[in-house]
Amino acid sequence: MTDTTAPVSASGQRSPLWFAWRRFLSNKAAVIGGTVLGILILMAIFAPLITPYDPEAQSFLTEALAFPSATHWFGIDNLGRDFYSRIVYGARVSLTIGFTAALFSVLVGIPLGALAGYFGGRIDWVIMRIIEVFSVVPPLLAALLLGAITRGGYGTIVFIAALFGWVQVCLLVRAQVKSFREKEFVRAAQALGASPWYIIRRHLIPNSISPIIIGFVLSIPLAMMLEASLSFLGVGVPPPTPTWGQMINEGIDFMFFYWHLAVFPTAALAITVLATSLFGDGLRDALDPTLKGR
Amino acid sequence: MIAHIIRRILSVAFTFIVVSIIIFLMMHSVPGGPFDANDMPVSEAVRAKMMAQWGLDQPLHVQYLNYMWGVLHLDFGVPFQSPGETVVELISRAWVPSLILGGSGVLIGAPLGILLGMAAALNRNSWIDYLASTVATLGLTIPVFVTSMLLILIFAVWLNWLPASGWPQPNRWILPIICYALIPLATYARYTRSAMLDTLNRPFVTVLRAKGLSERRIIFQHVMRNSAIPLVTVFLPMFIGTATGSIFVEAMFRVPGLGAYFVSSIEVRDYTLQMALMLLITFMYCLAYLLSDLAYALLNPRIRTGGTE
Amino acid sequence: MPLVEIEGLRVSFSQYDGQIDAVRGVSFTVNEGESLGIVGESGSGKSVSCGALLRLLPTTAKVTAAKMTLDGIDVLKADKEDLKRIRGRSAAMIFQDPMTAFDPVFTIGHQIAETIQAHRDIGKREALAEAEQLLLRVEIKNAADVVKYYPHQLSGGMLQRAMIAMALSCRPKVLIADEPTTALDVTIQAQILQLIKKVQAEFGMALIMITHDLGVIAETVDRVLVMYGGEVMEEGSVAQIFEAPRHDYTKTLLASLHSRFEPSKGDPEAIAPALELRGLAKAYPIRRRNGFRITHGEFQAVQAVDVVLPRNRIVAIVGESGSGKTTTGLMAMRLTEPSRGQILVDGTDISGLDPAALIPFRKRMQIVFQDSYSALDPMLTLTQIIAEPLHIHGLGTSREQTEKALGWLERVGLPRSFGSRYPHELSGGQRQRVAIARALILEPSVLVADEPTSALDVTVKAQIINLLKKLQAELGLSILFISHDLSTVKSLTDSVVVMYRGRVVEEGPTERLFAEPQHPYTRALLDAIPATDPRERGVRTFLSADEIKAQTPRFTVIQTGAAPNATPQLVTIAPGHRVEAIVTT
Amino acid sequence: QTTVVAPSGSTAGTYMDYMKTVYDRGTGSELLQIPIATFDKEFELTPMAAESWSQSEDGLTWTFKLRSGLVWSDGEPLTAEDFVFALQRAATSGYDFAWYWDFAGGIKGWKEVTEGTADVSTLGLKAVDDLTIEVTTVAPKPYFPSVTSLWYPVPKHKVDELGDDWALDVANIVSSGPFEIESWEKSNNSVVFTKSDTYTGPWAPQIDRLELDPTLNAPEVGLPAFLAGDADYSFLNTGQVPVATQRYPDGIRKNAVFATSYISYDLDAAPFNDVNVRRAFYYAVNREELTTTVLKDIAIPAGSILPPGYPGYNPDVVAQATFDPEKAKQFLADAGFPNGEGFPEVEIWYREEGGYNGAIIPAMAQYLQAEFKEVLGISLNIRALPGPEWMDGLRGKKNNIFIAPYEYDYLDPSNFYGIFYNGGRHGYFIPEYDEIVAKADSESDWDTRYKLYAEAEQVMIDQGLIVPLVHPVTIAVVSDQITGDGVQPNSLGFTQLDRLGHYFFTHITKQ
Ligand SMILES: Nc1ncnc2c1ncn2[C@@H]1O[C@H](COP(=O)(O)OP(=O)(O)OP(=O)(O)O)[C@@H](O)[C@H]1O
Ligand SMILES: Nc1ncnc2c1ncn2[C@@H]1O[C@H](COP(=O)(O)OP(=O)(O)OP(=O)(O)O)[C@@H](O)[C@H]1O
Ligand SMILES: [Mg+2]
Ligand SMILES: [Mg+2]
Repeated sequence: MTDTTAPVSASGQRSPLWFAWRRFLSNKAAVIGGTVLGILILMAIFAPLITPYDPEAQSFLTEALAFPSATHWFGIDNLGRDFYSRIVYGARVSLTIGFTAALFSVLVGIPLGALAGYFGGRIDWVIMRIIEVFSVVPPLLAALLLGAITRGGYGTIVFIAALFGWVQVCLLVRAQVKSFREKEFVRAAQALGASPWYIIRRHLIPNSISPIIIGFVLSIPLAMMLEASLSFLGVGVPPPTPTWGQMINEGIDFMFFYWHLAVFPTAALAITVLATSLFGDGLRDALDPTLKGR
Repeated sequence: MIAHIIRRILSVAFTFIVVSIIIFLMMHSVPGGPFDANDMPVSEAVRAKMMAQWGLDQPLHVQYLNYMWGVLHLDFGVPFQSPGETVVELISRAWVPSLILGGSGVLIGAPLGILLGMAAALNRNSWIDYLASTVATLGLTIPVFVTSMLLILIFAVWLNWLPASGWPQPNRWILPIICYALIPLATYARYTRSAMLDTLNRPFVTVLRAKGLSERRIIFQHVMRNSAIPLVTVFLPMFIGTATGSIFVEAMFRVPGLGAYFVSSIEVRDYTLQMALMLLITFMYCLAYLLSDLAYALLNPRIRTGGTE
Repeated sequence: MPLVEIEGLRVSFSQYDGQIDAVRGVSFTVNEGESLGIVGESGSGKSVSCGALLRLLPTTAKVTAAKMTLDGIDVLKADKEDLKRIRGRSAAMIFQDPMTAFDPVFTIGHQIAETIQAHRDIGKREALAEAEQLLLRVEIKNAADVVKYYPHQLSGGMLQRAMIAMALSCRPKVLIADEPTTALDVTIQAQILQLIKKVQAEFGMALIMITHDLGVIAETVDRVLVMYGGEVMEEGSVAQIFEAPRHDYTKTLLASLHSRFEPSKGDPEAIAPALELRGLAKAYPIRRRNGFRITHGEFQAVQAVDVVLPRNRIVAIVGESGSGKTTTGLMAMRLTEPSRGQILVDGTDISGLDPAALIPFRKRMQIVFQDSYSALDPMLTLTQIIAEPLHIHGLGTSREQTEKALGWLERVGLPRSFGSRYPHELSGGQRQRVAIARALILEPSVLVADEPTSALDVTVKAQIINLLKKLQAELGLSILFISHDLSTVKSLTDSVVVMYRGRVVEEGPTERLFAEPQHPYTRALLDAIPATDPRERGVRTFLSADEIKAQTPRFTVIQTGAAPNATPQLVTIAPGHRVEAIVTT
Repeated sequence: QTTVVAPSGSTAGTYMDYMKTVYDRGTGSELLQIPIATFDKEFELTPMAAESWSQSEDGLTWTFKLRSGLVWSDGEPLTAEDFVFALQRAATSGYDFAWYWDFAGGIKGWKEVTEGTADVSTLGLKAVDDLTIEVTTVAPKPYFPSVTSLWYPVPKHKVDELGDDWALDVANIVSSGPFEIESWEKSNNSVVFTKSDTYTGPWAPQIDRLELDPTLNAPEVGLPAFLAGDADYSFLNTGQVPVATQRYPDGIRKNAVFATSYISYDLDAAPFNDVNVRRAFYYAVNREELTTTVLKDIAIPAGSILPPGYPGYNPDVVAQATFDPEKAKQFLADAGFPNGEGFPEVEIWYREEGGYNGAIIPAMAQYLQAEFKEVLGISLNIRALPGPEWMDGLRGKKNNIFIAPYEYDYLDPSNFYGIFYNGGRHGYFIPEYDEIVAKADSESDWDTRYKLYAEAEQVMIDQGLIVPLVHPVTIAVVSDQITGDGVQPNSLGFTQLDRLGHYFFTHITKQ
């Protein structure tokens, strides 16, 4: 029985977060992912402090394309810029694009999904049609078109990633809310006179936490990948702002010999995405108190 | 069931029309037109003449209705880029390589992905599992153009086993197909793994074990079948999804497919082709969703036998 | 040599935060043809012990035993071949929840046939024929059709039987039945138990019956094992356990079986009703598929019922599963919109009020849901759950709310330290108590309690009922007590409403109704109550719907004062005692 | 049978007809036809369809005598009429290269006809007989013969039959040049040519088949294909030079393209309506550093709009284009922006394209960005636009600063100066400049002409009309199987490869 399983701490109240934290810590992959992600974020924030050189200054033109060395950890790019500094600064753009898109998709996806799932009927119909519209148009093509209209750039990429990212979250939340709407704890809240918004906010959304996290975590790499793809097609973030997508794209031109120009940004992107998904999985498991030690 | 199908078809048709309007409007809000000069100005008189010739001087809604009216008769117009043929001819010509690549990519990638996902689910938290998720994540995070380049460097340039690029000879298909296959492989590995784990956790699996069925039979008959149902819904859309992947793979491997037209039709404002391509993709997606919906219903006895989900 | 021999079985599960010792040194034996009952509170390790016997535990389980043999095979060392022999052939298992025990994508026939084929070398067709025979054996009348059905097309009771058929298909030497009847209502439960006994005798199997229902034990087994906290407390023959329990836990268990409560005081007629349902009916629209055609119709879940709940009284609603009890309760709470009828709360009709106008009534009326598991939000801690009503109505600061919630936690008999737990960390009984605490924290005047004790073992059940009784006295509560547990109803309530197929077929003061049931359905229901004494076992007869209809009581105009009518109507035959009957001249 | 596989052309092409469209032409459409004249690798003008030409006394009329015996690949004779028809059609049907015949050719009545105000018969073009063409120009054009290097015949008999569509389908395409078409893959505009059987003009091909594949143009794709033996030469990007040099030390070829990248402005819009600002930019570019680092191997400094080796190239003009940060700062301060303070953020637009421009411009733009920031304290944003949009921006003055590339169309200084003449490409109207250029264009004494052009460029420098940046260099690796004059460097050390297609593809052999 549970009495024998969980030690009843003498201090009385355990905070739910404390418990989530415990669960999170015991998931090694998630901790590693989280740590890496944390480091990446810190690196992005404190980029000026940890980079020896200005990422946009072409201070080493005479040594352009130099291979990694003790002074230039990741080498120098074709424009004489310290590549390590550029990678670190690139994290700023990629992470911002990823997280803004993810955040936006969650901000739009959750309410819409909850609305559709809770009220059903006409609202659901309308939202489902909107979702259908978004799911039959490939984001990349839409991005190309939008990029042509707006002439590309940072804003466009974030916008497009967000525009297409919310669909997944919305669908997941909708399905979850739909299945929970009939649960008796929702009825119980209704019996207590709670308003629909209260129920959505306090019961349905927290119970959708795992699809929300899945959606959130999935839309981050999607946005980052979109940035890379669009850079390849020439609608990316304009230079000299260092972005990983742009660097990868330029890097493949040099892949024959100056491998570092392609390898480092690709690795940075892959590591970030990997860390994010490990972290996300762990977070989901940790935040869901019903998942026991699996 | 029939009512269900009809309802689905209606809603798909609705979506299709909405999307076509959105695309049409977006297409025409891109600044510039198809007959803008490339380097030096074309005289205004000539430009006007050409616009009139293509019917671009009419109001937008008229152009839209004209176009869609044509579409209803399967007439998608003549591409500005290649006026010697119709859009339909152009697409059916350029589609062949894309279809071969995309098709074999999915057909090879999906089963491999499923196998990988199965192996991962059955050996949860073992090295196979970690390998599978690493492969899946890398497959999804490393941009196709980087993998393409890597494959070319390794197999064509360094090892000299395969030709670097090009199209007609089937041995040139190998590398691009591998590139194509990576994405379905990664996606399927992911989906399969989680679908399998979900199924394995269901109580009936314990019951099957308790009945003394062999583990092989449990996995291959019961667990697979149950996990396949959710997978059905991603199979077809993924197939269509390869269409946009073709932009990169085809560019890197010099494949004369449809991919380049996606980009060029937007770049040179080839309205007819652009619209046709977008409609094609939209239509395929609609069809794919519809079919997977039906396949889902057919595979799932709960729906097939008239119960409700 | 005994068929099953277990000595010093220990099972522990490894988890994030350490390990759980689910079973700590259990030993028992079962001989051929013998029936062993295992009782014990929820979570005491009953299922885990049997799972270990068939090696069905997840990989997180660590199993050790001094000795564990099944049919002569050392289970812990069994290889693939041995396992195949153990599972199905030596021992078969009937699982707790039949709804989830079948693979949803294969037909029932296929699943039984494949079991047969796994153990015997016969063809598919013969296996299917045998499956059909087996289904007939477990009294599924339309077996030929059922073979081709998918699990979702069967009702819970049928699935349970199909499950038994499947377990029997390989002619096991020992049948392990893990709470085969918890999910069923009394009449079906009684049928299933009888069935198990029958086939056991027929096949000469040994039986391990796991349950927390002492009545089931009394009905079916020879020997009893009492478990508590992963250990065996006591073992002995049924008679010995029931008559001379030695262990304290066993004693409380048995004591709770015979508890009685003070009847409520005061004359019911004199008090204004707290809740009155007038002609309340509910029809659900249904779609029927006939090939490709869909026909729309209505399903009368509840047909115009009148129920009166006097102040400070407890009224029971009993009846077979699906008879509309829950629907009536939900309508009374306006959680399900009634199709017709009125709901009077302290004389005010609330059936037409809008959500805003309902709020004051929502504070006065509360409901405890049938399924305590889904009635608690799994993402909230107990404190949050119990404080929720205060939170919704904005009563007090959040600190006060928490304090009050903790207070109620204590009142329902749970330690304050449970406040930060989550529902899934509780046992069923604990969850029920939390649900009750939440319903009572606003100190309502009316409580609809929908099967508050269905999933509980006897000790906890007794606790909860005590609590309700106490609160009724303290708060002046009126309770609509929905249940199919008739022994509880008998000991707790003041009057009883019997529902059958959406209608009220009989209603009357508890004592009178139990003593002189008039309607055939009421009699069938009372007859199905499992014995509380092993000596009272006997063979029962079950009535079909047609038989019940045929036996509708007849009264004369003189007896009832009602107009004669060939269709059954509710007639009053004694003060407060009404029954559905045909009135003849 | 020898087949040469070469990167060439652009991946999108509509008509296999140079005289219908230049920018959307099918790959190699010019190789299929014989021009009046063309250049050899030393940039000597060589008669092709013409046998000889002569200029009238007043300098306004040119007479071209065609070779006899030239035929179309379907056997029809190639006549003067086909050449005249080519230009008549170009003047009336929206030829995207029509401006060339106006400002370079200066053909009488051209402008009026293209604008639809005059009839095509008024054009200064006449087929005197089957082998004689007469061209009348508005002013004396001493360099007119070199302009004819882009004058190809159009098969009038085919156009009469099929209209413009004759050039859409391999079955209908006829050729007059050294090659015939075998197949045309429209998805990527690659073509297969074969040696023509009917061609009797100069420079007969020495190879049997020629595959021109635009998808090989991008060095990232071309080099792997080359290394795997799928292409006979490939262009290189900076990153590839070391590998290629290491593997094929003898196969590396360089070509200083007669092209220039320069900065141009909207002269009417702030802040570039101030000559001091423009001059500041002129002095703020360190061309030396740019071409030794960022554009190593792929560009050389440009001090003039004219590339070295080009007729009229003037070292005195070039010498003025120095990197002088102090002067640059001074000019900026004079314009009211000391150290760039108060200078608005500007966005420089460049055209997205492949080829050598694609290799140098993006990198150069970023270099300039950093340079202007450092020297002038100015923030420059970069935007890449597809061709038509960039052009639209330039023409419609939708932006105020551009990076513009230009490659010669015919070998005369008037070609480069013409792009700023009387509006021209950039909408520059500088009366002083126009006057000198007009004079120079029609001057028949070559020394005087060059002097006048130098004066005109001085006006450009003084007014800061442009900032010449670099002249691109293409660098390629050629398989050792390809031999012949075509792959031998010229006297300046450059190998033209497909830039002089007629010469190159007819002067190579394959082992
Ligand atoms: N897979 C598991 N992982 C961790 N703990 C488990 C697992 N399965 C069972 N337990 C724990 O083992 C203990 C015994 O469980 P078991 O299922 O045997 O109880 P039971 O006596 O059958 O109760 P019930 O009457 O509720 O079915 C419980 O405390 C339960 O929480
Ligand atoms: N939403 C609904 N739609 C259609 N039919 C319903 C719905 N809810 C309940 N029913 C039907 O109404 C009848 C009464 O259901 P109800 O839940 O009230 O039964 P009950 O007496 O509480 O049964 P149990 O003892 O099993 O809890 C059942 O036959 C049920 O199938
Ligand atoms: Mg159990
Ligand atoms: Mg109920």
